Amino acid sequence: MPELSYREAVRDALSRAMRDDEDVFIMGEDIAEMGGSMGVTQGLVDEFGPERVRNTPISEMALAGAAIGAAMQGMRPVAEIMYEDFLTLAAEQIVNQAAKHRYMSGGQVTVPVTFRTQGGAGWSPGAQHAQQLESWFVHIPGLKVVFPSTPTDARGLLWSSIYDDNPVVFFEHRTLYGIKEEVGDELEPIPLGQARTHRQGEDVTVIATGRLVHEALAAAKEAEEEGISVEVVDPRTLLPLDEDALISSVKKTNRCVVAHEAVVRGGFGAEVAAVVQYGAFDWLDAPIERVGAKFSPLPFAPVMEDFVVPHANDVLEAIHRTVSRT
Amino acid sequence: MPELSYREAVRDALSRAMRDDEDVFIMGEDIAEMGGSMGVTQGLVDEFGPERVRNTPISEMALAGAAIGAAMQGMRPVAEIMYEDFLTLAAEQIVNQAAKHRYMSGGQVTVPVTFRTQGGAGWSPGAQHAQQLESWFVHIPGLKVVFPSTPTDARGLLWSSIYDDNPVVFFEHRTLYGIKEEVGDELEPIPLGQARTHRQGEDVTVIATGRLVHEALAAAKEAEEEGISVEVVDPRTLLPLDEDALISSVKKTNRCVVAHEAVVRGGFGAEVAAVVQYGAFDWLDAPIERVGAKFSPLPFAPVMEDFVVPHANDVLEAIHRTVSRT
Amino acid sequence: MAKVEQKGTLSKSDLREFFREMLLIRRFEEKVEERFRAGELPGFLHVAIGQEAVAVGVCRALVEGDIIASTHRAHGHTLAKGTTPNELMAELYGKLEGCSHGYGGSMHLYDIERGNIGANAVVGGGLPAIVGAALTFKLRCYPRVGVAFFGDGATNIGTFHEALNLAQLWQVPAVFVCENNHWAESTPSWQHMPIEDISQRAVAYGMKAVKVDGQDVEAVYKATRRALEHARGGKGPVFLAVNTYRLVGHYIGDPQVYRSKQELEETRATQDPIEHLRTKLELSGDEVEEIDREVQEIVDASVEFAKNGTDPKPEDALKNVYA
Amino acid sequence: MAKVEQKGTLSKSDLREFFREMLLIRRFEEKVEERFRAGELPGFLHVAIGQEAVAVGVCRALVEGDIIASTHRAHGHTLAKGTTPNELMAELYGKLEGCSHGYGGSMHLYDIERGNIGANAVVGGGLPAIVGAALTFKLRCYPRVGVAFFGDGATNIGTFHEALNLAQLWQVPAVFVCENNHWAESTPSWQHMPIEDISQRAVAYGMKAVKVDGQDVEAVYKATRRALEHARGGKGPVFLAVNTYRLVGHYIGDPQVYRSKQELEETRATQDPIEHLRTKLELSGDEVEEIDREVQEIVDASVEFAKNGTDPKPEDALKNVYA
Ligand SMILES: Cc1ncc(C[n+]2csc(CCOP(=O)(O)OP(=O)(O)O)c2C)c(N)n1
Ligand SMILES: Cc1ncc(C[n+]2csc(CCOP(=O)(O)OP(=O)(O)O)c2C)c(N)n1
Ligand SMILES: [Mg+2]
Ligand SMILES: [Mg+2]
Repeated sequence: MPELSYREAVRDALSRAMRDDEDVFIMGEDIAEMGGSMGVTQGLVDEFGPERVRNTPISEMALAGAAIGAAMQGMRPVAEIMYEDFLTLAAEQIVNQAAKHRYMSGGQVTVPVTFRTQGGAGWSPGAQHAQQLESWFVHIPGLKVVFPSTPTDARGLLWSSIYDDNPVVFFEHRTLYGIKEEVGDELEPIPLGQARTHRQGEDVTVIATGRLVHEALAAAKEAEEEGISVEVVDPRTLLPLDEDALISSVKKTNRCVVAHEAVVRGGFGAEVAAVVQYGAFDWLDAPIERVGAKFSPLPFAPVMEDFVVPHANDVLEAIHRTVSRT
Repeated sequence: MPELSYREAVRDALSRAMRDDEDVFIMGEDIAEMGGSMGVTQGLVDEFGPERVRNTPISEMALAGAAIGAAMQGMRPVAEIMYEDFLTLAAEQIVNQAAKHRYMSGGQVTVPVTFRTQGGAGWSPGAQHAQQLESWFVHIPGLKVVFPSTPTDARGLLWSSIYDDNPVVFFEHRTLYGIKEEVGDELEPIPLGQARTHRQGEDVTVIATGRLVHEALAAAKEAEEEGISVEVVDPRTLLPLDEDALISSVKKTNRCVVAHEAVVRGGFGAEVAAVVQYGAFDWLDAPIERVGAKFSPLPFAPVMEDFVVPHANDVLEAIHRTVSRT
Repeated sequence: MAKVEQKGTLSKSDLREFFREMLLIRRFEEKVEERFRAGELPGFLHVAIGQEAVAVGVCRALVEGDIIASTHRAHGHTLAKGTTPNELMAELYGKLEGCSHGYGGSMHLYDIERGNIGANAVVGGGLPAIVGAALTFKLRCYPRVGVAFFGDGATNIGTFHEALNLAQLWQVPAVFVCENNHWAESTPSWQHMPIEDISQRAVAYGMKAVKVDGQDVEAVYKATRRALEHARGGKGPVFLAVNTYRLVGHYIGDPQVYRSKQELEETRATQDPIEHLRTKLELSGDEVEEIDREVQEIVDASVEFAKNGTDPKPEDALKNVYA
Repeated sequence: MAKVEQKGTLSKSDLREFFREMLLIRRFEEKVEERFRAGELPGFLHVAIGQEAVAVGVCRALVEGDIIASTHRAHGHTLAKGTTPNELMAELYGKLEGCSHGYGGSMHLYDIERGNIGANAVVGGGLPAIVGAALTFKLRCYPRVGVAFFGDGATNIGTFHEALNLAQLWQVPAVFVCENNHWAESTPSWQHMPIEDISQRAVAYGMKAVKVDGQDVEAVYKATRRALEHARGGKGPVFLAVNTYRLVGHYIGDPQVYRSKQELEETRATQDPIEHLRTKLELSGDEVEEIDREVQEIVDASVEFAKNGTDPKPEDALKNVYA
């Protein structure tokens, strides 16, 4: 069984898809020789050439839109938006075009495009290079939204995203690129829309995404030592959302913490809280706790950045708050 | 006491501010002779001239950004984004620039800009001219987000937005422009961050925004005839959010419905539900109901559009669901 | 609509055919105005009265497989690209028989089979897709061209810049048809654009630019043919700067407070492309009347067809969100 | 940094002052590289080694009240605009004494008092604000000019297009300084831009464009002065196409797999603006050494200052979100 990093897992899905299928190609800023700003696409231009591993100019609207146009003609492009923050530039194309062409045409056309992007704090890039904006896209009918937290998930979900006939916004987390895991020789596609339970537990469910899955697992381990049994569930696909998995876990544990790196206010955790309080109302023994970034842009100085973004201890404190409620 | 329509109320705030203060000016596409696509700024160019009522080219990024730059030099610009859907084009400037300059500079600068925009369905413009995207901006620290539902609120809140030293995204609802109300001769500024209780009630709280405030009031009237007493609260300012007002209302009624025109999934109602379940957990007798657009882009054909967006009867049904829970 | 055989010179009968099509578009849009004012048509409508020669001249030059992307002012393009008046009118009535099956409306007219990848209600919104489509044609060695329509106002938006830049950089087979009607809604060109000669926009990309009189359908046809040849031949995209006039309001119901009645009347009197062609073809009153009767019948029939069409069920709104 | 008196010709001592400042920027950035590699500096850093003549030539031409907006590659601009090395270094160390008080970092350097309205980590992100600032100057009849720095790569983004278009349309006093270093990260100009002469971008707006050798500080200074005069005199904005070279990686740590060692070495050997000026001024080894010692001391002192600076408290993160 090979061991792959999250970065390599993404690359593996891309290269397998490109090897299997002439319709798949990738495009983005500096993805060729440089392998993208995170090295994810390193080496791919050597294997597939510059026509299928296309460096683009700094034109987020046009690169997103060109991918959409190619997808409408039957290709399966994967467009990389270098930083999540720059989704704000591609937003019109993703939201008004990709998400709506099928609908506005009354079903005449499919738009099988994948937008890969990455973000996340923890390395002091400042306020314009580490935002987490996944919740914006969860609000847009016509899109699918994926956010893997492990190499296996990244590989299997990216494959499924590429082969999904709908536009997918695929979020990677910058600080996860280095984490490693053994994965099968064969790539196992993971269906979009299925949550993954990382850890069974009895006392509280932590629903976490991205980097916070790992923080939640660390918190769960600490909690276990204190005698609190924590279930950790990662929705993985944020849209469509596997509501059943989340609700049934909470029906079992009766308590719920939602955790992500994005700002709490208006974040994906709000949607999860709204869904869970609705679906598991009679089972809940305590209010749903939300863990996420504090309410500020991301500051530069590491002590401040560290304070703003959530860590395992924030999840643990939320676990404590919820179990102490009677 | 003059009677003003919602449209005139917005105009009144703009013209009073411009009359009082040389620093205030307005800019946007077709706002001069044409008075904007909704006629809101009609006549203003005659009074204030084309330097202060500036037609811009179709350049949402540059017009938003120029307003930001002028604000940083001490002006108080009001920039109009013709349709909310086009906020997707101005998003980079609003989110990465306006919201963050003060923070990234460590407090050296203020950005007293107001972005006015409007949207809303009910007239079959199709999928790219009637989205409601207010929840995106509620997720962005550094911004304030305002969404008035009445002429009085529109006037008083727009004034406060213009004179707030922070960037404000000010949402108007297209179908409300015609509604009329008596307002005072004097413009009474309404502080940002204060909810308004439109109607006292005992059995259930409906927290509604924009057009849905009126639908909620209609539903409340019907419910009353059935013997259900409904309190209707409009947050008016979505960011900062008057959590106390919402929570204390629900603590009184023990039941809560959240209603807006935007798509339910990932909408502002999710945030409200998350806040209310947290703050009023022990008081809630039923899960919080969410009312909003069904999960699709906006369709063209009126019968479908009407089906997708929520109306008074949707609010009423939600009220029924919540009161029938035991 | 039968395709005129592709050729450099146009016979009188070809031009007669063009005349017929332009008149059909005109009568169709007049009917749309009428039905809108009668309260029968929902939504937000923009007609292109005065710009018919652009739609017809460009689309007649296309061959099977070529595609277009259009704008908020899309009826003419759509008809000229082959969508039947029935399907178009049914769409405007919000019927399942419409070219977007009632999901799109006037600003979102699609006809994928006939090569219309969509009218776009976001100014500039459709341009990048044309670049991507044309890239696909290039990668797959299809001898096809992607054509984007847009207005003078659209040249101010970033999407335009990025799309043309990318098209030229990647040398894709695309033609960018700028319908310069000198207005963006109520804003005159001089107030939204710092240059007079719109073809200068192309210099920033080193893109081949061609200027053409948009009120002369033959000129448009010929310029488009050359542009298509250039693009199809792998020589890169072309910017077609078409000078034209909108002889009506920006949208149906526009009181046009921003332009004088006199200016409007003068323009109408001198810049009607249908009048121009009639004069050129020396069509007699009788001939015109006959053609007119014929196209009017088609238009009337389309209204009949549309009114008899099927309303979607409310729940249909939840279809087609995902594939 | 003392302001050189505004004049058309530069004396030898003016140029010596320029030399000193360019060397200070060079040594400052070398120190930044060193401290970053030593693990002392957080974040994401881009140095402008090779481009010092642009920063100094442009900023020395400015007068009190003029403002700049900068990019991700902002250290040189910031120093040249008058922020002290101490305040800049303290910012890079994330200290309260930093020019952005530890909130900004290398890509977000502000110094409002000294007319730096912010470095921007979004390519093109700062351009519209310069248009709005310059509009304010115009509306208030202030004799001030707004200057935006950006790279060749930035000319591909929609924000650039919209901002320049608007600036020209509104005839605001702005100067757009394009530092064409022929690369956007790993992407060479020919791969991201369909034209060779970047000044052609300005044709699309009818904007006055001036080309200048960015490795010659005197040329940059003079061209900027003329551009400022033009803009300040109400004649409209100017596009300054500056040809320059980045002699190092895109970011600190960039292995530069995308360009050959040989190309890099050749460029370094022939395109060092500090070497050029040294030769022109015929500075002796001793003279250079003396200046070098002086600026090195300033740089070393800035590191001392920064290290002794105050760390923000974690909770300070919640300040300055709102006014
Ligand atoms: C991005 C965007 N901004 C604003 C609008 C509103 N709008 C619709 S049409 C139009 C004017 C377009 O002018 P032009 O491109 O010249 O086309 P024309 O209407 O003259 O055919 C505007 C501003 C829009 N649809 N999209
Ligand atoms: C909108 C946006 N897209 C991508 C990036 C990532 N990025 C940072 S610098 C850069 C290259 C900029 O090239 P250029 O404008 O020539 O400036 P230079 O780095 O050469 O000084 C890129 C792509 C960004 N910061 N902003
Ligand atoms: Mg026009
Ligand atoms: Mg460069």
